[in-house]
Amino acid sequence: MSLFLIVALPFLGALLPGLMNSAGRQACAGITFVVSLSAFIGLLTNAPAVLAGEVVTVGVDWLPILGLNFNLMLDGLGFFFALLILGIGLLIIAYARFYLSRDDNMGEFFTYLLLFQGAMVGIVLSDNILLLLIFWELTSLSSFLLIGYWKHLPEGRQGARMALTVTGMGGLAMIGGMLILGQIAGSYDLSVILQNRELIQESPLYLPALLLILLGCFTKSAQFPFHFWLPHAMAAPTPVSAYLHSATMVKAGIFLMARMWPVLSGTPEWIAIVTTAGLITMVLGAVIALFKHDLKALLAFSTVSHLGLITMLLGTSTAFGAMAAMFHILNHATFKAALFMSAGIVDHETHTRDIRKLGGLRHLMPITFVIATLGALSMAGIPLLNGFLSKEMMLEEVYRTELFGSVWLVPGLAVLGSLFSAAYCFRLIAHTFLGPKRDDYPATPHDPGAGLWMPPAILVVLVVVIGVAPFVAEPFIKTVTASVLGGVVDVPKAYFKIWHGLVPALYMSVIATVGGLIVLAIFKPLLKGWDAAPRPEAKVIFEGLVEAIVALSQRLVRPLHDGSFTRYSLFAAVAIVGAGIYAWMTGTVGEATRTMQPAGIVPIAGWLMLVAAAIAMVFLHRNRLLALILMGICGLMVSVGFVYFSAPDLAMTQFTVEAVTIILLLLALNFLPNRSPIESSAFQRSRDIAVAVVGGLSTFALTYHYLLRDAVQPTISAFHVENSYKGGGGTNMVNVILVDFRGFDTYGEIIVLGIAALLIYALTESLLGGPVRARLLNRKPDQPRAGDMHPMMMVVLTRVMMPIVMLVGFYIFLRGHNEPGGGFIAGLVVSIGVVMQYMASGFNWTTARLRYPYHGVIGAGVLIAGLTGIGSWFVSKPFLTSDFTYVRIPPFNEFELATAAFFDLGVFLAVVGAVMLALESLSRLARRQQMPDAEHPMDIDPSREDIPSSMTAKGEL
Amino acid sequence: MNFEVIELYITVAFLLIGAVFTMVAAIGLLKLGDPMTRLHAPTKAATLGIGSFLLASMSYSFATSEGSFHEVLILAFLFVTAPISANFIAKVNIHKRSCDMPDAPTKDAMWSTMDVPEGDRDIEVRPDP
Amino acid sequence: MTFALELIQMTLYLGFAVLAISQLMAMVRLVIGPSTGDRILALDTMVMNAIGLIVLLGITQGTSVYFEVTLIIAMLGFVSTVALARFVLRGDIIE
Amino acid sequence: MGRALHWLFPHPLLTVILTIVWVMLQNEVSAGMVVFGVILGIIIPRATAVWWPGRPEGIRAGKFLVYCLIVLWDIIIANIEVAWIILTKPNAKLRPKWVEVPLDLRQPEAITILAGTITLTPGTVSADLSNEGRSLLVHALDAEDANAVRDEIKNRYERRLKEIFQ
Amino acid sequence: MEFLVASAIGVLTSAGLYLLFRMRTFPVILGISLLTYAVNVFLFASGRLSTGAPPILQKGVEGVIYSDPLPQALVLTAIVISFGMTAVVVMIALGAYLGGDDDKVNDAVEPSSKRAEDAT
Amino acid sequence: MSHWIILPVMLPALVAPFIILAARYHIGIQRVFSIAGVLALIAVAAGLAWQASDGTITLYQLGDWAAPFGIVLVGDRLSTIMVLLTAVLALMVLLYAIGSGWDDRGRHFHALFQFQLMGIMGAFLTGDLFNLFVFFEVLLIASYGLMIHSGGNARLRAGVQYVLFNLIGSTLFLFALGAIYAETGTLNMADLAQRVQAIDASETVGIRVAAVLLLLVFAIKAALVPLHFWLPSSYAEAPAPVAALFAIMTKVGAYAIIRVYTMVFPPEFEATAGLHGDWLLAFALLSLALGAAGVLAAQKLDRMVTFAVISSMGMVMVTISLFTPESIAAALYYIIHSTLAAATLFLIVDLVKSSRPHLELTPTPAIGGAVLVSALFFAGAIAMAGLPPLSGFIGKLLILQASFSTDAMTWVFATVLIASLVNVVGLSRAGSIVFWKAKSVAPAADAPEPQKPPALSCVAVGGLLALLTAHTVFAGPIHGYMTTTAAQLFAPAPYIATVLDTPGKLSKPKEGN
Repeated sequence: MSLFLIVALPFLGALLPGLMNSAGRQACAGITFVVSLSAFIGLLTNAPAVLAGEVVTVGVDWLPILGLNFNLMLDGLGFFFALLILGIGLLIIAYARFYLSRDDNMGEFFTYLLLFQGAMVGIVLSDNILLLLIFWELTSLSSFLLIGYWKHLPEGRQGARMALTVTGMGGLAMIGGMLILGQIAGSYDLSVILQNRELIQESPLYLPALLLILLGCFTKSAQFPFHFWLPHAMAAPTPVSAYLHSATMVKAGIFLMARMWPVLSGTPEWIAIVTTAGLITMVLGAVIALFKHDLKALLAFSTVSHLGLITMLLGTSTAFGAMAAMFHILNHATFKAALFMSAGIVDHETHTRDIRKLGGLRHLMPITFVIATLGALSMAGIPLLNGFLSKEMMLEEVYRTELFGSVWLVPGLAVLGSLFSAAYCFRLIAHTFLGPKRDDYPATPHDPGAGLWMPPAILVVLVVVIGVAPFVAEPFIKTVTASVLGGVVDVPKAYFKIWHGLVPALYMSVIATVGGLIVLAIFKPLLKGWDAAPRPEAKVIFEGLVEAIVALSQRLVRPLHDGSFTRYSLFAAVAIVGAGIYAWMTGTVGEATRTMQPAGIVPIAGWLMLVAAAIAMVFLHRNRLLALILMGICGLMVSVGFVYFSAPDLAMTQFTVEAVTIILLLLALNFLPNRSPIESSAFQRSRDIAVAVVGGLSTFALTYHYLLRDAVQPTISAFHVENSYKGGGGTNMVNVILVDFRGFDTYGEIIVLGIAALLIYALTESLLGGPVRARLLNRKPDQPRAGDMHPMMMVVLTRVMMPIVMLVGFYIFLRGHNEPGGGFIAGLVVSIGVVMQYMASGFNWTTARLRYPYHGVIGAGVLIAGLTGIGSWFVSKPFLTSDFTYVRIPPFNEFELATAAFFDLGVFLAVVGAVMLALESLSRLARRQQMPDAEHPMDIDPSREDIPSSMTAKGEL
Repeated sequence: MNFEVIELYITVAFLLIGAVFTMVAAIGLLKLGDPMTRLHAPTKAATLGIGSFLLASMSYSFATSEGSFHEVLILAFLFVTAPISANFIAKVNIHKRSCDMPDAPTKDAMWSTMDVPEGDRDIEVRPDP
Repeated sequence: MTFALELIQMTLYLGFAVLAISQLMAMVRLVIGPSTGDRILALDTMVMNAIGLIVLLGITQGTSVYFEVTLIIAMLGFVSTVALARFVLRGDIIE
Repeated sequence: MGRALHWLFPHPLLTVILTIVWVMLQNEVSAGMVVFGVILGIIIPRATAVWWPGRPEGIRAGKFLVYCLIVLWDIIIANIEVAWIILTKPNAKLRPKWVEVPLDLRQPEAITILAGTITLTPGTVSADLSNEGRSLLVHALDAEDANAVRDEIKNRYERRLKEIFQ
Repeated sequence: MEFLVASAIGVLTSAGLYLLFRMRTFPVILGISLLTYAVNVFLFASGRLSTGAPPILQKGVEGVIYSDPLPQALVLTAIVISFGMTAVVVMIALGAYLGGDDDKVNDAVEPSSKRAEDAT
Repeated sequence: MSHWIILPVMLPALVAPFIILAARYHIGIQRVFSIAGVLALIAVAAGLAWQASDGTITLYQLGDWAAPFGIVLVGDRLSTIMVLLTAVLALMVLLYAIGSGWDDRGRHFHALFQFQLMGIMGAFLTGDLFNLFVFFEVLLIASYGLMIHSGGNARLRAGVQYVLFNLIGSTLFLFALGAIYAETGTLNMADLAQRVQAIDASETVGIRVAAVLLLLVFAIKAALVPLHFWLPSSYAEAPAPVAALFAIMTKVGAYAIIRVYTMVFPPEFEATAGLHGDWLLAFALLSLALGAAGVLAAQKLDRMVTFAVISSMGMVMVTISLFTPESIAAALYYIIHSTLAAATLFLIVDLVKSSRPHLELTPTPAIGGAVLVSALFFAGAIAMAGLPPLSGFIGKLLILQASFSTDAMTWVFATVLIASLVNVVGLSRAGSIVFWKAKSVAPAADAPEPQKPPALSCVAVGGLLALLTAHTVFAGPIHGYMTTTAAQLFAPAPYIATVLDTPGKLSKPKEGN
């Protein structure tokens, strides 16, 4: 079967259990089993080739530039691990079917399990380290889901997140390491990397790469000091623990170390780091395991210890060590999975995993007892079981190993580790199964059905078979070892056998076993001592660390993002000004190329006014009306300045916009408080002043700099000057630029205006439709309102003025192309005319007589402008291409017809519509309750017969 | 002395008149002591001053080029709008109690500005200083 | 002719100076107030003076390009004044 | 016919004014401009007629012209007076006064013109209307006698306006 | 003259920035408006300053100097756009004020919720 | 004359007023037109991208005026791919908005949506800096409208800050434009690229300041720390589909930086050397870190996503600031990923929100459709955190790879990897509380049955996830395309020549050069 299919099957199959969920538990587990089995069989079809020493590869390009390709390879090592993953996986699936209760969502479980399985298979089959990384992270993710499967358990959630955090950290570090490795080797393909031992080990980047990769391996394989997550992952359902911690997840780190063995091992750094970490983990795990009362915790720490053992073996960097490691992996997987499952059975039957509450189960659960005892004895390294064999090999290896110049260090610690290892195994057997039968089990235990005990039983058979006849496994393990060694050194010739003679390893083994028994005998006093001894709890430290980081980031992020716009803008201003100053300081300033023009009295006076108004605004801004008036002055002076510097169009625009803005702000100010209270401290104010002054000085300097220098080349506007009449048909260059050369800008601009109006309208609607409405209706003014809502004189004047304003607007519109003016200004002028009418006779009276919906006017304006532009498509010209002609109809003078005028009409309409819609919406907000219906345009009209009495209350005031 | 020169002198005259009245308006605005009296200066002196400038511009254009008369339009605008502005500002002054209050009218109940809507009568007036 | 033109130049300068000074005086009134009416009046005056300024500028440059500007300032200055006054009087300028 | 004319020219005077304004805006008098002005002078009042219901009837244009000239003259003369007062009189010596002018006029247009006239002629500013529109409140800058001011206003301006607006 | 314009821009910027740092929406909006003036003049000044040279073509006259029309057109667009923006911000600020009866520009600090769960 | 290239701008610009004019009151018709418009947009955008894929640079001279005198639209690989991305994103977002009924909770959603699209498209296509400003404003003002769509006080308050901050940005943009025009006398980017070469080494202040100001403008858009403050509350408060659409807005800033700083102020350009590379990188790394810290610190789901966006923008900016063809290619790949991922996550958060009383990270009873939503969230979080199997991981690999030969490698590696870890921790924490812990909280007795999310919404989210998957699976060809795109950017001569040498109305073709 193709390797692709082997990897893909679990992933594809992962969909099935979820879908089959409704079909029942049997179907669910069944389909999972079938999927897994197919992959397993698929793997086996490749066995002959692999066992013959071939490497099966397939590959497809994915992201060749990056060097990330979907290349898979199957060699002895990969085959070995895949076999474990899929084989034990099958047993686990069978076991889980019976283990999970009816409340558990089985489809979800098996989906996660298959995802995990696929990811694991992916890791061991990857021929590309980036691909491997992807699968690596996938195992973190899917194990996260598996560990957190029982979502209602806080331990489950926390364990899951801890596992994800720690292994995720390692995974991310590994990304760095792998990228460096790939960079050194020039390829991310394992097959290439593995050929480059010298290149890699001599590179200056070797050490960082090694450290980062080892960080990944150690976190994944729970090596000290990252060992703490593994026991907490035991919160998962037992099948998960059995799977993750015997054969799969935690072995991924080991696998990678084995995989990288040919290129990374052998250096002093490798030996020092890996051996030390392994050794510490082994001893520490064993010691802790001894004192754990939770069966699963005990097993978890024993796993930690054994992983340390394997790591240490790999760290020694000898061929024999590697072979021992491989062998122990196999053995560990078998007995540990069996033990976990047994523990699960105990838990399942007695409803407790606390050793202290157990004992005497031998009588009640004989089958489980046999399975567990065989597994535990194997773990303890008792002869005739497979654990003994690999332990012997380990001891033999460590006997030869020298670390930090000491020949005793490694063997001594290894024996110590084995001793404790034996001790906890014995304790497991003795305290759980042996001893008298108790009558206080939380539930009545008995042996479960075959579904639960069969899978561990199968494994125990393997334990015994290999233990009795090690030569069965020998060729296989040697093939695996060969692929680990990758041809760097030869596979050792040593034979696997039970009796090697009276070698040092045997003595050490005996010491360990006997010591283990002694420790068990004096367990109670030891436990007391252990409980009394202070010891750092890694979980607490880790959680404290994460808490601290969270607290730190909260302290950093929260105050910074507390919604204080004042600070935001201050930050922005300082950043901008600072960047500008920096750019200035690091540049070079040349000579001025222009001379300063003399200033007359008018500019000086204007300058004074502007400056005075601006400064007055700073001091008087708390009085909002006054600030508004001062802003009006600024606007006025700016527009006078525009006139002075030959920009009549601008002056007009500025002034009309100013007027509309003031009206708008007045409309808004009607609701807002009339004064701003003092809220900033003196310090804040002086800080603000400092920033403001520096900002002002920078702008001044920049402006002054530019004003005294010419542009680097003549500006492009020379073209506009030359062609505005020839090509645009107008003498007002500004207007021609607006409607022709850069008409697209103007098009965008009217759309901006239109959107602004729509937005204001939409917001008004939503305000009036919301809770604000009642408040608005019953709003009380904070000042008494003067009488005479619609003063007569104003109304009368408006009657004459409004048509004239319209006329002027029309005039400005028409003239715009050649003289200052244009659709935009005309639009504003006309709107102001209408606003005058609104102000004079009031909203209701005016609106009642209005015939055009402003929405439509805006839409029409934008559409006209757009369609005018599109019109040029019909003559195969780009959008907005203009054309013009001159016509003469008596008695009129010759006048110009330009498409630009239509565009300008669109502008005009859009502006009128937008301004009016905005103002209208705002004033609609101001409707109060009991607003008299406006029958008359003015309140006081002596010519009217019916003198209004509603407004008059005689005799008062 | 031809026609153009006369027009130039007329221009000068208008300019001078304009300057004087503008100045008067400004002085009045600053000097006078009561908001209502202050109102008198700019509404007319300034109107007239600026009006003179406009006329000067007109006569100058007649002197130097074809001549234009659209300044009259602005002049008209100013003259038409100035009373309304003044009227509004006077109303503001009355409403804000920033001047002496007039006696109640003899014919009607009260001046329209003081005809505060009933709902607002219990709100305290915050007069300007 | 030239004398007249020179005279015009001088009077124009006078006009500019007067306008500049009266702008500043109005500004003073605007800042010191004290009543809102005064401030609106000051703004109104300043708008008028601005018109004068532009007219004189037009004379100086001998152009009528600035006519539309003047026209618009004349029209809209009035509207702003009324709006401000209405705001003080009624709070709501469109009702 | 009458109704059609009325429809077409809701405010004939406005049409005239607009035409004049148009011609002035163009700054040139030509047939084309006048025709165009007239067209606009018809369209715009028509479009805005809703906001000017009813029209003041029977205005005597001739008398109105005379009135305008009188006012113009008064503006100039009185401005000088005011300038004199401002420049020479100390504030303490000013005798500002409120003057109430009872109105005989009824049309809003007429009252407005009267009020405008009062404001433009220096020394007086029309400040307010009574709440039923029967009196005008006038502020005099420097007046010895409020009644004298009132009488002058009534005689010089209101009388003429009454004739114009019959 | 250049000095006057440059310093006016500087002063407008300063005043605008100061108002920008105030705590109520209204002065902040005014500050933005002042900044807008400043930037409009700045943009305008990028075409350099010239007096008496409005960019209106004088037909049949040779050698006339015109001020740079392009920045003028740009400023015109900018003015209009900033008008639209001002209108919008005024309206949104108003909406926020009406909803909360508070025209502070700074949001109240988020109510810090109870501790969610242990970090890990 | 082919007008295809202006269609991405004009199509929404015509649909929107049409909706306003004809269908103001009929949400159904609005939806039909809006969807039809977006579908057409996708078709056009795909066509344009296909057209540009062989390196063709399409020029469109508006008003028939030659550059630099008139405005031009330019379609090259970069701009067309961004247009396509926007159009596709728009479709998903629109589907979600319709499915969830968001579009009916206020006025003018569809019109504003179309205008927003117009602004974004214009910003991507234009070849003129001032026109870019105009389109920025169009997209901004439409975004204001969308952001406060359907009102609510918290939203409005956030809206005020959002608008004000962006007004600062717009003002700054104008300052930058003024400086650029004052210094060079032109606004067209291609022309600018030529003119800046003429700047004398003794007179670099002007162009340096201009360049920096412009960079800051785009940095504000791209939410680069410390100019990012507008983002968290506005994106968190904005209606979900809007926030999802906004995912492309930050990319406009990134796009503009790529465009301007490869063509106009390329890394090797002397006068501005050392300005953007070092500093930009430093602040980008800061963004990345701060965003990640924000993810960890967040107490609300929506705020968390906004910080994830900041972090992911930091990632984009880190890559961009290396300014090598390789890094730009990686950045482009990541931009697409980041847009889709952020949009996905915003929409998912909304799915959560719709059946949860609040978004605080405290346990509440299980939400409606919890299994589906949690699965979606898991996928979205994976995408955002840059874990495999989704494209974020590949993007991260590309980015790290691109930083290899640079001096900043250590910094980039450390920050990117640690920030990823922090993101993972934060997201897993949130997911665990919201989805897992919910199981241990019993719903109140009278609580109504939580509603399942509407099908159309799920389709939209699923569509986005499918796009992310496709982005992963076809990483090879996509990244290949991005590499050619980057190559085109780093060899701007054809672009400049196309823009400047094409004659327009009244201008003669350039002779030689």
